[in-house]
Amino acid sequence: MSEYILQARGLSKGFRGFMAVQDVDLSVEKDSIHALIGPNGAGKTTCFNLLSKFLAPSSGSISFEGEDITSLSPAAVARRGMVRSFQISAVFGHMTALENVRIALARARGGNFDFWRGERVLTQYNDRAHELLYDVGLSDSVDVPAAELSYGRKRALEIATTLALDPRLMLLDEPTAGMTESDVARIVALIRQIRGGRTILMVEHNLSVVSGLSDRITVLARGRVLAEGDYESVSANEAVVTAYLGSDHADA
Amino acid sequence: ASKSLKIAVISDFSGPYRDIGGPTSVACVHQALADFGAKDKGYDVTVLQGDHQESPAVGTALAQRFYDQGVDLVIDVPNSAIGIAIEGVAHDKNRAYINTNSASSEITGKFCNAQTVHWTYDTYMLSHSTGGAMVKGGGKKWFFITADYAFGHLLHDQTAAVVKQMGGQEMGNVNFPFPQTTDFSSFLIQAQSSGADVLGLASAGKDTVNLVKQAHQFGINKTMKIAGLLVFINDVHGMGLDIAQGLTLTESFYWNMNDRTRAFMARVKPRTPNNYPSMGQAGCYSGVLHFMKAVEAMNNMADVKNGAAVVAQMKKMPTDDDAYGKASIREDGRFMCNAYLFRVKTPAESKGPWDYYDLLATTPADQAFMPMAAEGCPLIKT
Amino acid sequence: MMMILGKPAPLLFGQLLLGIINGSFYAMLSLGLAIIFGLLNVINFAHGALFMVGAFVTWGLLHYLGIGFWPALIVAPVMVGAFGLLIERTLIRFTYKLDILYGLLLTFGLALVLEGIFTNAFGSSGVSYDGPNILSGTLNLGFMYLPVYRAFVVFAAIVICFGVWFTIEKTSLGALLRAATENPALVQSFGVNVPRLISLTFAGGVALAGLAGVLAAPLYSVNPGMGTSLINTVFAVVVIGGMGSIGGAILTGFGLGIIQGFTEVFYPAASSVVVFAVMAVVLLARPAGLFGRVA
Amino acid sequence: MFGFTRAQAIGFVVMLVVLIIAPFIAYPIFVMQVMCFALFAMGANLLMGYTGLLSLGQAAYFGMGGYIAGYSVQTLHLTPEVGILLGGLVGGAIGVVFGWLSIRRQTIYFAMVTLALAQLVEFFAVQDTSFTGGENGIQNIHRGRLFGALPLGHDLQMYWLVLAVFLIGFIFVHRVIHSPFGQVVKAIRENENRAISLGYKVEQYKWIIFILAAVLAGVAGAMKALVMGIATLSDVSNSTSGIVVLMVLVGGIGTVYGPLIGAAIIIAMQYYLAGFSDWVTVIQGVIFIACVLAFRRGIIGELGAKLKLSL
Amino acid sequence: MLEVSGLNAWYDESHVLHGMSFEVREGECVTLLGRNGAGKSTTLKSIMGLIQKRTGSVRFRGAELIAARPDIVGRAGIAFCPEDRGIFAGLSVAENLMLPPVVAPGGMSVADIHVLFPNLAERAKSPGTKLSGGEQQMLAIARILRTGAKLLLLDEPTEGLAPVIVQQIGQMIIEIKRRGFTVLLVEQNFRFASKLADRHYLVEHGQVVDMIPNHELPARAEGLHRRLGI
Ligand SMILES: Nc1ncnc2c1ncn2[C@@H]1O[C@H](COP(=O)(O)OP(=O)(O)OP(=O)(O)O)[C@@H](O)[C@H]1O
Ligand SMILES: Nc1ncnc2c1ncn2[C@@H]1O[C@H](COP(=O)(O)OP(=O)(O)OP(=O)(O)O)[C@@H](O)[C@H]1O
Ligand SMILES: [Mg+2]
Ligand SMILES: [Mg+2]
Repeated sequence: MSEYILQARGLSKGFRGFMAVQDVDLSVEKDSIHALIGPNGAGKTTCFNLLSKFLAPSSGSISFEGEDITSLSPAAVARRGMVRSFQISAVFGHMTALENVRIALARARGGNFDFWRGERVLTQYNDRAHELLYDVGLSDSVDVPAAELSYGRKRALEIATTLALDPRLMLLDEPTAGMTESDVARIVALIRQIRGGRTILMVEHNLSVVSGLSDRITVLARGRVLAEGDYESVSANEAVVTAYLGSDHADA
Repeated sequence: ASKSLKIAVISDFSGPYRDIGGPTSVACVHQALADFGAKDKGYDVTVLQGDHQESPAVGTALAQRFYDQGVDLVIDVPNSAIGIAIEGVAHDKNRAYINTNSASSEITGKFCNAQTVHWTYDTYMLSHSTGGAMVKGGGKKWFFITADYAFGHLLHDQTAAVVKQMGGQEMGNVNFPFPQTTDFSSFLIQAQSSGADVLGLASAGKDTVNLVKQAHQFGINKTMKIAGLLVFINDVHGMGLDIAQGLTLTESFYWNMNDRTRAFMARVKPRTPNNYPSMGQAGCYSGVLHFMKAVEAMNNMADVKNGAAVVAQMKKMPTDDDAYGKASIREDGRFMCNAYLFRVKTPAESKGPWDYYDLLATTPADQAFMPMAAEGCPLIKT
Repeated sequence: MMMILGKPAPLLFGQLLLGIINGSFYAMLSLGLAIIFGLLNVINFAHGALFMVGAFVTWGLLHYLGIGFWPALIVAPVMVGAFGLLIERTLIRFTYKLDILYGLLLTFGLALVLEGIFTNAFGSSGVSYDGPNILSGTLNLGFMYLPVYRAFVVFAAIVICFGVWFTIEKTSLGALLRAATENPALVQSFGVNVPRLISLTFAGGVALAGLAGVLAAPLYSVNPGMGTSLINTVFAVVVIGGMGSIGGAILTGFGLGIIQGFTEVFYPAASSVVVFAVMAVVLLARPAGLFGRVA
Repeated sequence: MFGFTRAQAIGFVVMLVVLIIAPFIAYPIFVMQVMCFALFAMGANLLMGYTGLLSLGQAAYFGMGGYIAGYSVQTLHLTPEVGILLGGLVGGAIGVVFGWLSIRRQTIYFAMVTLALAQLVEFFAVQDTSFTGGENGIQNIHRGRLFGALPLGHDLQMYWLVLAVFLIGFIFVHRVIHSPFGQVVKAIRENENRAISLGYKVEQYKWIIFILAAVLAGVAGAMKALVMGIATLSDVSNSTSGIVVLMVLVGGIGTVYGPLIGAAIIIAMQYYLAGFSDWVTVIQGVIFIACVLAFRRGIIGELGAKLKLSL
Repeated sequence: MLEVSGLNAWYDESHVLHGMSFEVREGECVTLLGRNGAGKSTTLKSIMGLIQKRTGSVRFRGAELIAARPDIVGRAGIAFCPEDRGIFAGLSVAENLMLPPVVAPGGMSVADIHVLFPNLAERAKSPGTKLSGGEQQMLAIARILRTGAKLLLLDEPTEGLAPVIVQQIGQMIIEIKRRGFTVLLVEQNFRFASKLADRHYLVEHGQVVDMIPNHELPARAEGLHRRLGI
């Protein structure tokens, strides 16, 4: 019997009367890759914001590993092992790629209010950081300030940073958006490689990624769950085809 | 060898009190040196100037530096907080200090010391002259508008005491925040509805100017007499006679009083053509002249570096000059001059540029200032 | 006499009215500031100084050219606006690409320069200016005498505020201005001459300060420091209203005028700090001011 | 050592040598004042330069530090080092409260909350004259004896104390910036949401920096009160808050030596422009304008950019 | 219609474009393909005059635009949809849509646009940046369709869009081509591009290294894949 790592019940969020997410139930199985897809504006990012607590839900409850996290702060949720990435790239621009990853690695160590200590403490993370950067194909940009990386490489860096926290549940918002297909392939491979012992919930428009990776798919439309199931069943669903996939998705 | 001296004018050169101190004070110092004949008598006097920028911190730092550079006398210093701060510095460095432009009567009171002379005016004198004379003239019911800081409170408290003592009555008082207030209409209508017949303005500079101007707009000058507790001729000039007419105020010097003052004015005018000296600036003239006389009398340049000695010498000698006539310096460092109550002329009465005042009353020096026994000056053994 | 909270009722009515009058100055001044702030992202510290310049120009027009109040109401703001155009072209525009702090530093320096020059030229006690004759005199309102000129100021302020608010919030020119603040390069690539638009906007904001200066000249002592004393309050108004919110600045201007008016009766010593107390409370409760858009 | 780069280490040696000979060449009180303000500005720089928080209310801690030092030395007859310590403590204590209130606000709103709170402190200072002496301030504060033994009355004696405190502060600030904690703070400034999503309690980081800046301001204010012998209203006023921001900007925001140079320039302006009297404000204004147009990274920032060094 | 030759561009010190040369003819749809960081976006920005330091030649309908300010380029009839979309937060969706001034007749009407992108009609009053990522992309494209500019520079218009919308945008591009617009497209989505474009330029390290007419694509697909790393 599989167990659920994340469960949301009756999640809703309205913005000034406009319901972006409405009564969404979502259960993510442990160690699975779960995809959240849907048309633009369906409420996927909003859902992510709710789950990671960047937004407070209008109603509904969220539990992570069996504990209720509905009222926790975003930082606290992250500390519990549920870490997100952002749809619009979010890197620390003036810090090098290495420093970006190190910041995440250092967090995993604990406190960090040690303002009296030397910076050199951080060098202990260099090896692990190099590994992670290698994994996402950024070995050649270790000392490049993140702001100067091209768009696709920023995304890769973001994934490396997220991985550094060794999260049990990763929320990835369009991890491959804007990447060349070679990079997409690398990310897909990476996600496969890291999935051991990890659960991944991702939003993705690239159907080849979705079909290739996901164990289970939830389709959102207009803030509600439209369908749920594996890729076969979802892509065969009439409503999903009209709302999202479009008529010629077969050759996508 | 030439006898060299340094005099520093610490004043406001860039802010709100520039017109009552600043360049005109410097002009008056130069005039005093010229009238004394410093050069002919073999003195090489350097006049320095410093802008305290209305900050006690800057003022103290300036005074410390000036004294450390060998300045023998600091003079002027409008703004009581700075005036008092520098008094402490003068004491620490044991150098002479003549304050001609701070109002606080505490300069010769609790802060009093052997290095300091307080020239021209103080809050006690202003309140007794303006307050006392007006009550005598029938203005019994007073309403005060007070700048909410030490100077304003002192001026208000002392005037209110005089008014009461003379049989008058305080109908009310409002403290307005200093220096942020520009609109006084609210306080003015409180005054208007208080039933008082004299409006006492315990404020200075632009606040007083604004108060008088706005009182005029509300027609208060028609129903009440307005007493400016500290108004200088330069402020009147800024208001214009149209608005200032009828205002009652006290100064200890007015250029158009008598032949001697007019002679002084004629000499100093080329140095300050657009701004006639008020009492504080004339005090710089009078004070420096007397200082030079004291130095001359001591006839020992080494002793001049001993501020207490110079000031002691100044106290020993009576003063006499064109601006203030004959006067003296009391043991506590108080310069004893007469206080004159003036009424501002109407535009029609004014005969020429800066012809602004009519003399109403004179309070002789011995009544104008606080008796030494009441002051609490540590120099005075009681 | 009727008493409210221990104060005579007529006095309180009077204060309400005076609060509105003061509020109209706050509103008018903060308007220009909010435009320059909201649209150019420049914290114009020289706004108070330009207000002062407006008042002096009014005085100068009368004194040197014999131009009276009514023509000055048009001429002075145009002159101040032209001056604004000049400083925008020669100084301010270099700060757009920089952190907001640099604009603040530059305009602060500019304020010092203007103030210093005027102090040297006209002395610190300032000059006097009388309002137009037809607006002299007072109205008897029963509970107080209201100078006609002040009534005129309120009227003028309301007209000006509404006009500006409408232009910025409801016209396509306003939309263009708002867009140009966010991403000037992109708007420019749409074919809009953004640098010119920005210059004119700055000039417009400055002209508003000049206009307030004209209106203030007959009321207050015209002296070089007259702007500095107002500027802090006016900043507070803009912030409480919500940065860049034109409507917010207007409403807050009037509101704060009234609050200050009442403080002057009940606790006069606190009447200037009350603005900051209100600001602290508002910002603690609402992160982006009363009417600000949350970033 | 302490995470100095090579250039910074050379800078440190130069600074040390200059500060050791300075009192024999320049006016010691001037140099002491510069160091006090430099300490103050270093705190502000922690906030502005490294955390991206512009505070317009630093004078509250500086001024209160001065009052406490003045009061404890003059009225309570405590020794000067206790006065300085108390100054730092009280500055920090106010910082704890004000920081907690303001830290959740962003950008200019943060600046305005700090400004407003500082205005309330100033109001308190004006009203409660028994403690602060109103706008006369606390006058003629005597420096007393360090640890009750070493006299500080002479300017040179005081100088070494000020230098020591300044150097401790300088190294401390540098250490903070280059600590793991400092890295996180830098990350927060770069992208706050991302830092949160990594699990950092962003507000606590900002709060700590805020408090550190307040402590530095308190210490600086206390020391300044002892140096100048006076603690006044102008020290808690918003113009002082403005001046410290100017110092940071003129010297170079986010640089190690910027605050020191900025403080030196601004204090020198106050000192040496005082003689120009009539034109003081105009000259000051022109200097600020020139700074923005010609040295927008501040003096040290521009120098660093020219030499391609971080100074 | 557009001739780019020897175009160089720099970000501060770093030299990004090294002599780009290509041309776009009236009524064509041309794509720039290339890896991340090859300089595609930079090329579009340089054409618009949005890169400060640039040399070479950009001729549009015979007029030299290399030194022109962006507003001059815009007025000349070139419209740009940036990769970060450039939606204005301070403006509502409707205001965003109506913002760019019309520079020439022949643009789409608002009604047409609302048919094409129904979301925009629905959310017309909400602040621009409160739209979802995809909605913002639609708005960014819709915005420049109104202006009547004849040459559209689209930087990755399909990034982050749902497949249905991608199809719609594809059809829309075909439609506007039919109406006589010319399109210069930067795309990662190779399959998408191949359905629309007449010709492809391959960009590497700030230079055009190859030009492939669309009909030759199947034949040369393998080489291309190798170069693009697909
Ligand atoms: N802060 C907000 N205020 C108002 N409306 C919002 C806000 N955030 C999102 N919305 C609206 O909620 C809806 C859902 O947005 P969301 O970003 O979750 O979509 P999405 O599914 O992630 O779409 P995409 O695939 O395009 O990124 C959209 O219509 C958007 O306009
Ligand atoms: N603002 C900038 N400052 C410095 N370098 C930059 C900047 N923007 C881009 N670059 C660099 O310029 C080069 C070209 O970038 P450009 O954005 O044109 O690439 P692209 O082909 O559009 O890539 P992508 O497919 O990732 O969008 C890259 O190496 C990038 O790192
Ligand atoms: Mg999304
Ligand atoms: Mg690109």
